[in-house]
Amino acid sequence: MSRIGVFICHCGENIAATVDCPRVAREAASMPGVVHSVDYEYLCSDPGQSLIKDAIREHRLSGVVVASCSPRMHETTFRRAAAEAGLNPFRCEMANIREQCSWVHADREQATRKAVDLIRMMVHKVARNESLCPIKVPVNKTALVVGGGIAGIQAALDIANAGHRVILVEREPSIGGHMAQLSETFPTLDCSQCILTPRMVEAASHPNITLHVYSEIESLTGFIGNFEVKIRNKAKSVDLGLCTGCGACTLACPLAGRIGNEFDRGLGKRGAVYIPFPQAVPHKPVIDRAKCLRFQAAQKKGIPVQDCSVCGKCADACPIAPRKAIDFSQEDVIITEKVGAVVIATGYELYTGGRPRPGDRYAGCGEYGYDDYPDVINGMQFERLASASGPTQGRILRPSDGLEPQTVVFVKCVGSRDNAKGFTYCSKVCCMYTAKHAMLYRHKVHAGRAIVFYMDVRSPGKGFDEFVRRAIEDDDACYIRGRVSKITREGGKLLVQGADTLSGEQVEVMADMVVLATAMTARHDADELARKFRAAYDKDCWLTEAHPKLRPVESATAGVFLAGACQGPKDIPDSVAQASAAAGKVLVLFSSDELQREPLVARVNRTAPPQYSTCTGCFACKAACPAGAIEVEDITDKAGNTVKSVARVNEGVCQGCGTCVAACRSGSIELCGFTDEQVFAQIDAL
Amino acid sequence: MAEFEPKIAAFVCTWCTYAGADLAGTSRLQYASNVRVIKLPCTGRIDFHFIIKAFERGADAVLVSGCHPGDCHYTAGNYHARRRWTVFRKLLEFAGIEPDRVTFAWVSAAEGAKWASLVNEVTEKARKLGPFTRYQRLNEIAEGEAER
Amino acid sequence: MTLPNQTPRSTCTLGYYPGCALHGTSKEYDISVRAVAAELGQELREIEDWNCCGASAGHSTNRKLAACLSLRNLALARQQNLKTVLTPCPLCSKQLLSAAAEVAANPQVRSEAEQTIEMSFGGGVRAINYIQYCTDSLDAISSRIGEGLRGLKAACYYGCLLTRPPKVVQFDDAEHPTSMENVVRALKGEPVEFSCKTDCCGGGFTQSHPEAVLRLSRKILENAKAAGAEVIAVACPMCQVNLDMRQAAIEKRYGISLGLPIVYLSQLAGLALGIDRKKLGLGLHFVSMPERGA
Amino acid sequence: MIDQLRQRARELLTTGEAACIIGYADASVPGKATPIVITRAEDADRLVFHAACCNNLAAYLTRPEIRKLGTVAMVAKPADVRAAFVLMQENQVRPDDVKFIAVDVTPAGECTLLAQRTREELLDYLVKNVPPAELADDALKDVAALEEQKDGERWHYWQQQFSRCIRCYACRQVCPLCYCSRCVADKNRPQWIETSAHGRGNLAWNITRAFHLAGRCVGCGECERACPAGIPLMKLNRKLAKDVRDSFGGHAAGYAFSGEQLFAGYSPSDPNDFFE
Repeated sequence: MSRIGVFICHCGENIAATVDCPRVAREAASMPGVVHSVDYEYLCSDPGQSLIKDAIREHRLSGVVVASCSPRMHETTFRRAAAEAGLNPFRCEMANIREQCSWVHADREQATRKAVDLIRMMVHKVARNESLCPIKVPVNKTALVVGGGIAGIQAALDIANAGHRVILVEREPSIGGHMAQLSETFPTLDCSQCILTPRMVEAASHPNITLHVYSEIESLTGFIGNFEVKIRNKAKSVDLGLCTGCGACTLACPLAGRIGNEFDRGLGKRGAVYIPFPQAVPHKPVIDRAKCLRFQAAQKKGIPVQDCSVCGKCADACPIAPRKAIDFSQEDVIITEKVGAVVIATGYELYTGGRPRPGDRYAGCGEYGYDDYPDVINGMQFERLASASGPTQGRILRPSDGLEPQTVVFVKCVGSRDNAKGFTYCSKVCCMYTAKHAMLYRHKVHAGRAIVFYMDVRSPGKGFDEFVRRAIEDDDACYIRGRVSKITREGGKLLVQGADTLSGEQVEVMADMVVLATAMTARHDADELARKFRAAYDKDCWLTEAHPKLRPVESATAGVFLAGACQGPKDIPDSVAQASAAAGKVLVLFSSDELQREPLVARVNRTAPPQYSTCTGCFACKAACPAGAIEVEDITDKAGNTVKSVARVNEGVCQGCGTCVAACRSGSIELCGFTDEQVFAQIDAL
Repeated sequence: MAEFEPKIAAFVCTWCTYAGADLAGTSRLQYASNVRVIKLPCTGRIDFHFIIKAFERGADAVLVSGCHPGDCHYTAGNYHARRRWTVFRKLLEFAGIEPDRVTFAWVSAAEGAKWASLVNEVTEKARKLGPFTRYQRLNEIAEGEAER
Repeated sequence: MTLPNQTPRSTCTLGYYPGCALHGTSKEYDISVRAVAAELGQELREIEDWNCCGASAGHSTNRKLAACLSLRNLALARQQNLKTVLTPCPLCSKQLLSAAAEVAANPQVRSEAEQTIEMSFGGGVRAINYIQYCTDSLDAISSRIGEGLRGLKAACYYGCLLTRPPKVVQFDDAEHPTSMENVVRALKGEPVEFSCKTDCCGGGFTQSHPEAVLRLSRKILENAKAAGAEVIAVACPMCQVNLDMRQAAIEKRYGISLGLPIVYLSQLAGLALGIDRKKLGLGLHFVSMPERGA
Repeated sequence: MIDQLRQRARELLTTGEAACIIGYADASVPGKATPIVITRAEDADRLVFHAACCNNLAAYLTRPEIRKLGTVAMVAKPADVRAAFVLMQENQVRPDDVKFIAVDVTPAGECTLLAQRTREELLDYLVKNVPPAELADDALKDVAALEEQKDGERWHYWQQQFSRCIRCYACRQVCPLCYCSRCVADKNRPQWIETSAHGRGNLAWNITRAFHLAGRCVGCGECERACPAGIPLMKLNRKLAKDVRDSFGGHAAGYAFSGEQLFAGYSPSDPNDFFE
């Protein structure tokens, strides 16, 4: 016979104001199995918790019902308290009489009656709760970091420096990400590459870090502590083992300087075989097979590329002997690794500022003429212009004719905070980098006019507002509060029409160049990636954290963590901070050889032979399980022949959703913590 | 006499609807006190036996609610549940149970207001239908037999 | 090239909804549209018993009335088996499109409207504006064009309604459209770069606030002239009327000289196809378009 | 026809392709037939097939004593084949453990032995020639008729029917797809379905039975035939078959012997209109 204690919390006035707690305690006392029932001011307080602990000891309670706030608030608190008093934590349940009773009902009588009902239902449930012990799963102390931008590099270095192996996967031929493209960084104006490149080199040469560039994730299976990841090493057509990165091939390529360079956002040019940028890590070229004359010819002829005689100048130019480092016959390689934790740091994409491409999730801002006028560029392109390693060696020259623009208009919030054109969210970093751009422009073109159209100036952060003031006051950038309606070209100049909402005037500016501060957006394939990692994502395809405040770097899937701009627009310090936080979480996970999981998992019953289990092996549960936790167990007799195949739950994989239970016709699966008997009892007490 | 107060059983998932109901609380949204919530990890766990049993225990209406399609914490539990109910609700209707006795709804953790209005709506529907006398007569007979 | 089993748009019968303007003040638009269609061997079948589209007074005073009016036209088209309806006047096409969208989105509105007009509408009728018509017939047009417009410099003026509201009309880029330019290019004319192509001509104020019309239309006209345009191409009766009829007043009021002919895209197409000027109603404008000697 | 059938049976046993034949023999009651399992070729002559051979023999495939015998050959009407297919889909029988002696009855009422033997051939035959009986238009008429009534009338109708249920579970026993070694109706911790034969228990049971067969019932009608109380169980089965067909892209049970079970899967595009 169960001995249940019921504890009713006043939560100050929060509950007591609408629920008659003493009366509830009296009524609870007469419920079946209840041997102790009290109400108290604040149960979550220390004295409140000791009240519960003492009662557990004194009355030898076998179950506890705490009627107070939502279990989402304090379940862990009270279960811990129960455990400290020697009661199995899973024999403690909560009845939510605050969020779902006292706060939502005004009528004292009704609220009190409801509270009693909710408690009775829990009392009935608790009477059937079992002692459960946490599940132990081994931890493979190797981490997978996806994305080699600053966030990925930081996370990888932190984990590697703690002595664990890290597999760092980057989609592009070089690590570095967007930060490598930036000129100077706000608010200190220190050179982005100068602070980044040492980290890049450190990551690439770190003994604990295995780097896979030009690679993508094929699949992730398994569960926290025990993932298996398949990585596709895309064919680089260059043997990185042999290549010394001398770059002879890149010069020899007949297409050299003819293909828009992604790294320079099309402002610079590259060849079909290329090293993305001078400080690339690894400093080795890849062949862009979609452009390479030889590969295209081979494809047209339908012959293997090594049998194709077209071009091949890169191979000829390669000084490595006897075997050339250029390897046309190279193919994609899939490698499999076992890891215990994953950090997703896949970063963001920048909205170009033009019309949407097929499949884009926004209407775009065609009226700004990004697609029509070469001198309308976006923020990242300006970064390349301003960068010493950029296509103009850091001189601000407009793309159309290479002249120095005398008037530059900067337009903020292009695509961001605009549901009609782009996205509802604020892209967060644009206010700062636009101030920086205006500043850099004025530093480089002293006579130039910098005009900034803004909706608001948002500059919270250390030294941020001072930085914006500097742009306005010291470098007299002209800030106009208002939107730009459209940009057209008149006589070689750009006519920018907009509004000054402070003076209420319409404004027209004749500009030589326009820089659009466009929104950071989620990667176009972020949703696909999220599904691969069983992580959740929001309407804009940003990956979502497990809890917006209390679990900001965890994903919905245990063992998968988030770092950097894949989770939302961020600047460098925020990305680095989050990356280190994610690394910290990984290290917590790696700090023990086994990890414990809440034992709220499904189990298939076992019975005596010859039945062995009431499971008839239809495996509807197996197909229904979203986590892939159900396995086939062949029950064999002494002679070793299979007598029956039944379902078995892999406790490590099971996420405890219970979909299998409802899929089982014969009722052979239970979900610990939510067993049929427990739910039945709750309904029974309605 | 006093207005009939229906007894309503709600089976909800812990991640979306239960959280949504909590949000309704923290936002102090007032709604009818007739609903008794039974919290489950996921709508996928909700067995059709629950609904029948709720009626057998005198519920006048049942509410089943979880994460919106695509938002399931377990990625697909709600899809599985939806497929089962697509057919089950029609079966109940065919057996002569008014459709309005069972309500299905998606309520996300952010939709506290939706939860509040949903509960009111379900309560209103149940009030209109009146006590579930059909089923309760079965219950009386059954309990009567049990006593003998 | 088109698959054997489907007939190219240009040869199948098109529905035609002229609306009030093309039967009245802008009959040259109507004339030229028909002439061009005939030249292209395209049958235009005017919707029998069509009624007002519900624009201007209608939609601003009574939504339901506007919806019903347009819905009836659509239902008629459906009955007369006209799947695509050429609607040269943007006010009309916008009305038809928004009515179709509204009933598609809201079954209740639909059933109400259907009861009111005592007809049912199953959807499946698409209204297209004149630029879409030309774009769809580009092959047919270019195959029949010799010298075409011989580099005539034209400013393409869309006005406010052709591309708006974007969600409803879903045509080109609302703020920076380019499709009319493409048509003019196909006619061997030379579209000029022109900043005011979607600016307001003041049409809404013709009665209430003529001053505004003068100011707004002046900007458009001057900008086009500055851009080197010889004509302004339009596809909207309201724009045409404002820019053409008010031009003299504008010249007088601001002491400037413009002399910019405002011609319909259909008239340009007609010229390019070598149709006689009279057959295109080119003589009916206030600022008439000079003959261009060979 | 019957000689061919017996010949085939003999072959299967003598060649050892099958360890036993599940078929029909004449019953002691004249004009009736009864299921029979033979293991010796010489017994093949006891096999018969005629209009009175109604049992769905697939029900025997899952019996432990039959399983023990190894490879089984069954005299199979279309419904029996469909049932066997569902059993394969649900991993209850190993596809290669079942051979078919497929038979059918022509519209004219003439019994024929089918040339098709392999499951692939038979699947093809079913798809081409045998539309699901439970979904035949006239079969659905009475369902539609009931659907049109008011819920009160429907309730009354079913209460009258179910009130006669004595919970003998004959419906479960004859059903080839009620193969659970422990039916949920017999589960008593907790007891979802009350065992006593009163209205409440009977409603719970009959709803459960019907729903557990949703998307699986092959419409052989055995449950209804076996019911001593004459409850129109097929009316429930047909209703569900129809709803399943209409809701899930024309699904009909038993037209595949592999692939996912309907209620073990889902589609993001499943009906969503009934959700608030």
